[in-house]
Amino acid sequence: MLELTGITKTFPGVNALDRVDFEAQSGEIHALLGENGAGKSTLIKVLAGAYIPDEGTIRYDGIERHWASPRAAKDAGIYVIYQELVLFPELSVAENIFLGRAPKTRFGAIDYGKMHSSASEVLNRLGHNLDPRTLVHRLSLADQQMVEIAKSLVDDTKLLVLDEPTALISGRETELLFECINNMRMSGVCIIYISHRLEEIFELADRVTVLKDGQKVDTRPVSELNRELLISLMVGRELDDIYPEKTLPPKEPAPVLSVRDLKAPPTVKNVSFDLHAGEIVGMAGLVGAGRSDMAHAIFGSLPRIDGAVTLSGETFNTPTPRMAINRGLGFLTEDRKGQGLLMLLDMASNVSAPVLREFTNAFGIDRQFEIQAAKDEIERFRIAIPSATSDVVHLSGGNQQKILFARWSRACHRVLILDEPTRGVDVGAKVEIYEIIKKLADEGVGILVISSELPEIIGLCTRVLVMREGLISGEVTGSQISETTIMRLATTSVAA
Amino acid sequence: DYTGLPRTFLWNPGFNELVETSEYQKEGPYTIGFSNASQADLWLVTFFHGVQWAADKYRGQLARFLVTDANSDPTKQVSDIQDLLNQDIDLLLVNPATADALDPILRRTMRQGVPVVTVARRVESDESFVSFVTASDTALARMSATWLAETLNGQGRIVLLPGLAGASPAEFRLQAAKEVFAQFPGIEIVDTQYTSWSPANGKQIMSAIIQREGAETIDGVWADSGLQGSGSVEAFINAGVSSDSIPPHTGGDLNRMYKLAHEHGFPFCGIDYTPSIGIASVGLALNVLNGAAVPKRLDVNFQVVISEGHETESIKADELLADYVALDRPDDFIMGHGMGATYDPKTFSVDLPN
Amino acid sequence: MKWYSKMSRRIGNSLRRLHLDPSLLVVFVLLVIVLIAGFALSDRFGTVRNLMNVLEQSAALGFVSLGQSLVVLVGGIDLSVGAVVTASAVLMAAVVDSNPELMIPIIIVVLAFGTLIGYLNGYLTLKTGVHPLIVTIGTASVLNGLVLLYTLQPTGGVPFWFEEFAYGRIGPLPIAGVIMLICFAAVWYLLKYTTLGRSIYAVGGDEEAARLTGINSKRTSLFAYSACGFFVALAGAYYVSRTGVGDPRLGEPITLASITPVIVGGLLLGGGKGNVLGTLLGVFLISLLNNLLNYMNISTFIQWVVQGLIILFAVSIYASKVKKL
Amino acid sequence: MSSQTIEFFTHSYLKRFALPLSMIALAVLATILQPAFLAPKNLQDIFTQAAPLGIVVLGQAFVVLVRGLDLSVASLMATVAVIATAFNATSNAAIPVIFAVAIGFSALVGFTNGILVTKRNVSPFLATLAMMIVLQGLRFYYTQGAPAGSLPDGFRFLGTGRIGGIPVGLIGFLCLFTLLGWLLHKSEFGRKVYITGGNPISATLCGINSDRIIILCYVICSVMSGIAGLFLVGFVGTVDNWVGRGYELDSIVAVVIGGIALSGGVGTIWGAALGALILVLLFNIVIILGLPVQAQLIIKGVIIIFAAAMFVRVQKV
Ligand SMILES: Nc1ncnc2c1ncn2[C@@H]1O[C@H](COP(=O)(O)OP(=O)(O)OP(=O)(O)O)[C@@H](O)[C@H]1O
Ligand SMILES: Nc1ncnc2c1ncn2[C@@H]1O[C@H](COP(=O)(O)OP(=O)(O)OP(=O)(O)O)[C@@H](O)[C@H]1O
Ligand SMILES: [Mg+2]
Ligand SMILES: [Mg+2]
Repeated sequence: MLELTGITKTFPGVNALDRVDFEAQSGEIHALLGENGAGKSTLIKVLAGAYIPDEGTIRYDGIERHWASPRAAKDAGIYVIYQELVLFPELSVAENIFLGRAPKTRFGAIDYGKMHSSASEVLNRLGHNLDPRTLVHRLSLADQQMVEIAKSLVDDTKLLVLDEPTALISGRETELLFECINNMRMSGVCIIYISHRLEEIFELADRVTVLKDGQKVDTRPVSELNRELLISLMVGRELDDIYPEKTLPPKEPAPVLSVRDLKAPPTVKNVSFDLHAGEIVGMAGLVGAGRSDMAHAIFGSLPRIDGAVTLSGETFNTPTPRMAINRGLGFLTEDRKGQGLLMLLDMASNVSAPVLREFTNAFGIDRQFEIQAAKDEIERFRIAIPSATSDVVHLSGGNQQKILFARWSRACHRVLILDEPTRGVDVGAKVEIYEIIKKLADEGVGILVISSELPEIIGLCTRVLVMREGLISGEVTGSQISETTIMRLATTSVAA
Repeated sequence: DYTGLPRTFLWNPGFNELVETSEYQKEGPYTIGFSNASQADLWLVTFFHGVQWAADKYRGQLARFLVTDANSDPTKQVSDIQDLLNQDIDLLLVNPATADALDPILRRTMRQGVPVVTVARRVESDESFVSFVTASDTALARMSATWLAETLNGQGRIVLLPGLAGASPAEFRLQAAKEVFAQFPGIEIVDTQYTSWSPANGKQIMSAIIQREGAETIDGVWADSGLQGSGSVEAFINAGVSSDSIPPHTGGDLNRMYKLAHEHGFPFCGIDYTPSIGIASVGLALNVLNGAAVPKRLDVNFQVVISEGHETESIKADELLADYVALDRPDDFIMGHGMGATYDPKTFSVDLPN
Repeated sequence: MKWYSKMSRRIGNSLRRLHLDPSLLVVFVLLVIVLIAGFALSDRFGTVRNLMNVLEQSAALGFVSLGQSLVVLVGGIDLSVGAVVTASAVLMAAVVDSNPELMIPIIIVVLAFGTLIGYLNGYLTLKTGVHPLIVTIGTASVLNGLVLLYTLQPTGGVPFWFEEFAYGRIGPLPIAGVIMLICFAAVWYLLKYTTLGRSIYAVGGDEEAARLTGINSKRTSLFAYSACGFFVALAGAYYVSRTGVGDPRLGEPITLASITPVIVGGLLLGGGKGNVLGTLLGVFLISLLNNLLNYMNISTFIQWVVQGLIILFAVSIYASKVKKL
Repeated sequence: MSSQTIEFFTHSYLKRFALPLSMIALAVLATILQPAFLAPKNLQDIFTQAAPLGIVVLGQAFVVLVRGLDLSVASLMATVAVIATAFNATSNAAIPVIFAVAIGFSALVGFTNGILVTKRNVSPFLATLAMMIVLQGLRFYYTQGAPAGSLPDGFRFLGTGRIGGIPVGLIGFLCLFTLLGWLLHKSEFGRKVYITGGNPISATLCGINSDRIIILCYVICSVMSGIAGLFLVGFVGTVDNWVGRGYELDSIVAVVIGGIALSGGVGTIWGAALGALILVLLFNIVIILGLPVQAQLIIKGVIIIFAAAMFVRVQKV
């Protein structure tokens, strides 16, 4: 079906793919694995005609192909769901799904009626009810991801590529997606599946190809693999324990952060909870439960209509990010690129951004001091970066995330809210990030981990809050923390 | 103001027919629409004030005096005229933004039976207007160029500083001046640069030319107005040229030019393109409506101002510089406005019926 | 300030439920206000004759703003429109003057010329990666230079019958105004009901995403720039028929003026959002305002102030994006 | 490692020296074509003329860095010039007062621009375009189209004077350049400008009041325009209602040629200043070569596209 041989692709300064061979067959689900920056997405883009390889050949359907554009590959039946969403926020759901291939009336005009009904139908197949007229920018990320997936179901697809489709969705949506994928496999579609969630690989895939540093490590049937083996293939070493040991901090009477009756409609309806110094508290919930918005509301970056946030005994009703930062509350958002890193600035400036004042003397910013501080952080978090004055754009996701940890742990010593701290981060970096979280908690920082990966929450937290439709639907602690207890709170409605 | 014989009329080789206007005769009071081109520079402002001043003078005959301003945009002016016509004007007085662009709409206006009087610029075809009120660009430029050539005794290297590229007065004047200089084989035109009638441009351009040629090698500067002429004089002063070495200059209109010439004493000939044509045009327009015969082209006279001792064989002063310069008026005062000694553009205001 | 924000947000929310762009409503309401003011202030404003005049007068701005809208929709901007209007007008008048029989072919040539310049703008933008603002300032400068090299004064002429394009009427309807409305309708249809039209939104929204979706984003952008050139040249032809000559300084004022109706009408500089219906309303708003101010016989200077303030009011009453963060 | 070395050279050195090099190339070209170019007098002239544009460009740079654009600069320059002459002052003692009023007014204009752009979400293009028209109307209304009044002699010194052979305008420009250079590249505020321009959302989440930063950038731009207006009126000697006309687009072109991206967050004050110098040099060269106005326009257009394209290339290396 598909055969790539000797694919090489270099970007200025990066050898993203180095003579990679890859092959996939009809009716199989072939997983593509590798750490961040291993070259998975690049390989996908090459086979889909989005990048032209420097060397190597693509054989598809028995013919050697030289795609001139993504269009050519698409016409040949290759459909790719890219890692970064390929959606147009100002167009409606239906228009996004049918862009470039909309049903036409007899007169050659786009038939909106037909388009909307087909869109609804496709979304229904994914178990998703969305008004096809809604503009996409009004959707949550998860809904957007579902639209992205729906796009692939419309065409007569022979080869479907999914690059981390579940990074943004959870629970039921994932199940429905898997069902769809399995159906497609049955009907003979070749599926290439990329994910950092190893459980999914074992659940879905027939074969696995592992990439590392732009080179192919191996291709094996899943049946020959287990978790440990897979991880060692990916990172090149054994990882015995992913999660650090849980310890309960000495219970202090006064919480360091206390939230009361927080309301920020429409997503956050009423949230109250406490967080103590040194605690790692999880915040679980289905996608769209309102966790991210709640975090923004606490931090002051989203307006709220009611509620009080008390930080170390000081209460404020209309906080701003500046107030929060000054009182030691830091917030690492889920959108690393859009809301976190400063891509045009160097690493040192990224670290110092929230607390510039500290680095300023009578003559302006003390650059020496700033760079020194950044160097300390590089060491402390073992960030793989050439120097403190290097750009952050080309770093891998894990290292970028560590820079944000450096930024926030330096600026804020009381509370850190971490929204999806390991999203799109590879296994190796994940472990390091868990260690960092643990270390910070041990230093007395109260930590709230918002995550859609249940294993992470379960492995990391001593107490878990569950959110559902803008409300806290429950709390589980200690040995009660398990997938079933959490999922029950996340899905069933709370008794009134 | 000049009070002698109507000289440009005398000089004009063509005949100037009188136009019978009885077909436009009406009972007053009248509604006159004035479509102005622009008020973008001082000359235009003074001209506009003249029109209003005259309308005020004749207000007894006027029911309404409607004004629009095209902001130098001929296409907006077409729309303005349509808007005026829609208000049932008896006569259209228009200062066209460009010489040709209003031909179609004015022809249409005339066909609707509304007489058109153009002022400052005419339009191409004769059937598009009843009468045209102006001062002669050609005569102005010929006189100043002749003065400069004779001052230099027909020998020397000169710089021409016309106004705005593409604007018809600037082009007519430039053409007329070149005609004159062509008669003097000893005159070499070193450079011709458009200045947009801006003192700043005049200064920048002349500075660069001085750098290139050397101040002492430039024997004369012909500017069609003192707007850029004053900038040129400044450039010489700035280049360290002493007062008595500043070459002869031409160009009127701007009081600053007269002041500079007066102060530094270089040979100077200033002819104002007099804004008082605006005043004349209102009078003529009322004549049309009263049914009196009017000339097809009314040339308003201008006067020649020359610095003391610099009259030439053919060009004599109507008034000497020392008598003409308005030392008590601001630099940017425009001369030849015809509204009397008390006129001050800052405080000028009339309230016309509309 | 607070009630103002709150009100506009509330209006915005309710409109969104109706799938209507709130900025469109703002122009519409302003338009109605100007009309009412016109009726109240002058008995001649509200006549059919005057309103038809305004329709006729808005044709040029309409053509140019329509072209500008397309470029803005793909995320560009065209500051060469004034120069293209001038160049096509001069070209047309110059050629036709001595060969009036070539009138029809020359119209086609001029429209092709405009399209070509538009294409060139697009090509340079895509090829060099320079911001279109800068590219088109550059091409405008070159075009202006070339035109002035050819003539410094208004030149050429057209046969009288061609004036009918600018001044002619079908019944009470001005031909130029009707052609403009047809052009708007055509572009509106193209944008709404064709794949190319939808692609324009996609490219303007996110060029790389459009490419990955299989849209030929370069060709789409080039189409938008070329179409812009086409409509701008049409405006040039309209001007020739209205003024009878090719004037080398004709187009200058329309460059910046053409942006105003586009943004007032709710298009987003940066692309991907908005509707040419908004642009049309914007064009009407500006034209009616001009007309009304003429009727009120107030100083031009005050007119400028009023125009500037109304533009600001139009675009600021509804803060288009309620910031999430 | 070696490829990295090469990259280092091609990348940062080309980037850093492309502009000065092209400026030197222009100057050499001019000297070959016309030796008078290098005459100290001509250089003095160039710098005297470059000063007002250069000052505007410094301000424009701040606005463009935060993803903005200011089309009202030229209109503001003329308005400030009118305000300056409205005092009708003859004594040099009035200069500080005139400066204070002019700067205060400019700051108010900039503040309004900033508020419109940040708090009302108006596109910078339209907000400043409308501001341009409003200022024009107010100015003409006030002067009735005929600006009159006079300036103290000290102003002529600002525009045309020299201290030790160095034009005062150039000295003024250098002072402002140093001040703004420090502000942009050394101060906390400057860093916030880059953060806001690069990613306004991140900026907000880092506790930076990005609206305030953007407003301040507009204020800086307007104040610089106001100061430039004073220099220009000093240079020309008379006010007219159109002082500085054309500077709105020229200043944006200079900023872009100088390597400040219209998408914000990238570029230096050096680049902006060099961009302004290159433009002025270009005007001077075409004039000194005696080229007609048409050729000036054509050459200017070609160079604008070419220079900007070169910069994009260099940035991509
Ligand atoms: N457009 C680009 N320009 C420069 N470098 C790039 C570009 N795209 C990818 N790279 C680099 O190529 C390498 C491979 O990247 P790629 O996105 O293929 O990794 P990946 O395996 O998909 O990682 P992830 O799991 O984070 O998605 C990385 O080092 C990345 O920084
Ligand atoms: N009732 C609703 N009305 C409108 N939008 C909603 C509603 N419910 C959810 N959303 C959308 O979902 C988002 C809320 O989800 P938020 O990101 O806060 O949840 P989350 O639990 O953190 O999920 P994620 O895992 O996607 O971050 C909002 O940004 C909003 O766009
Ligand atoms: Mg990837
Ligand atoms: Mg979230």
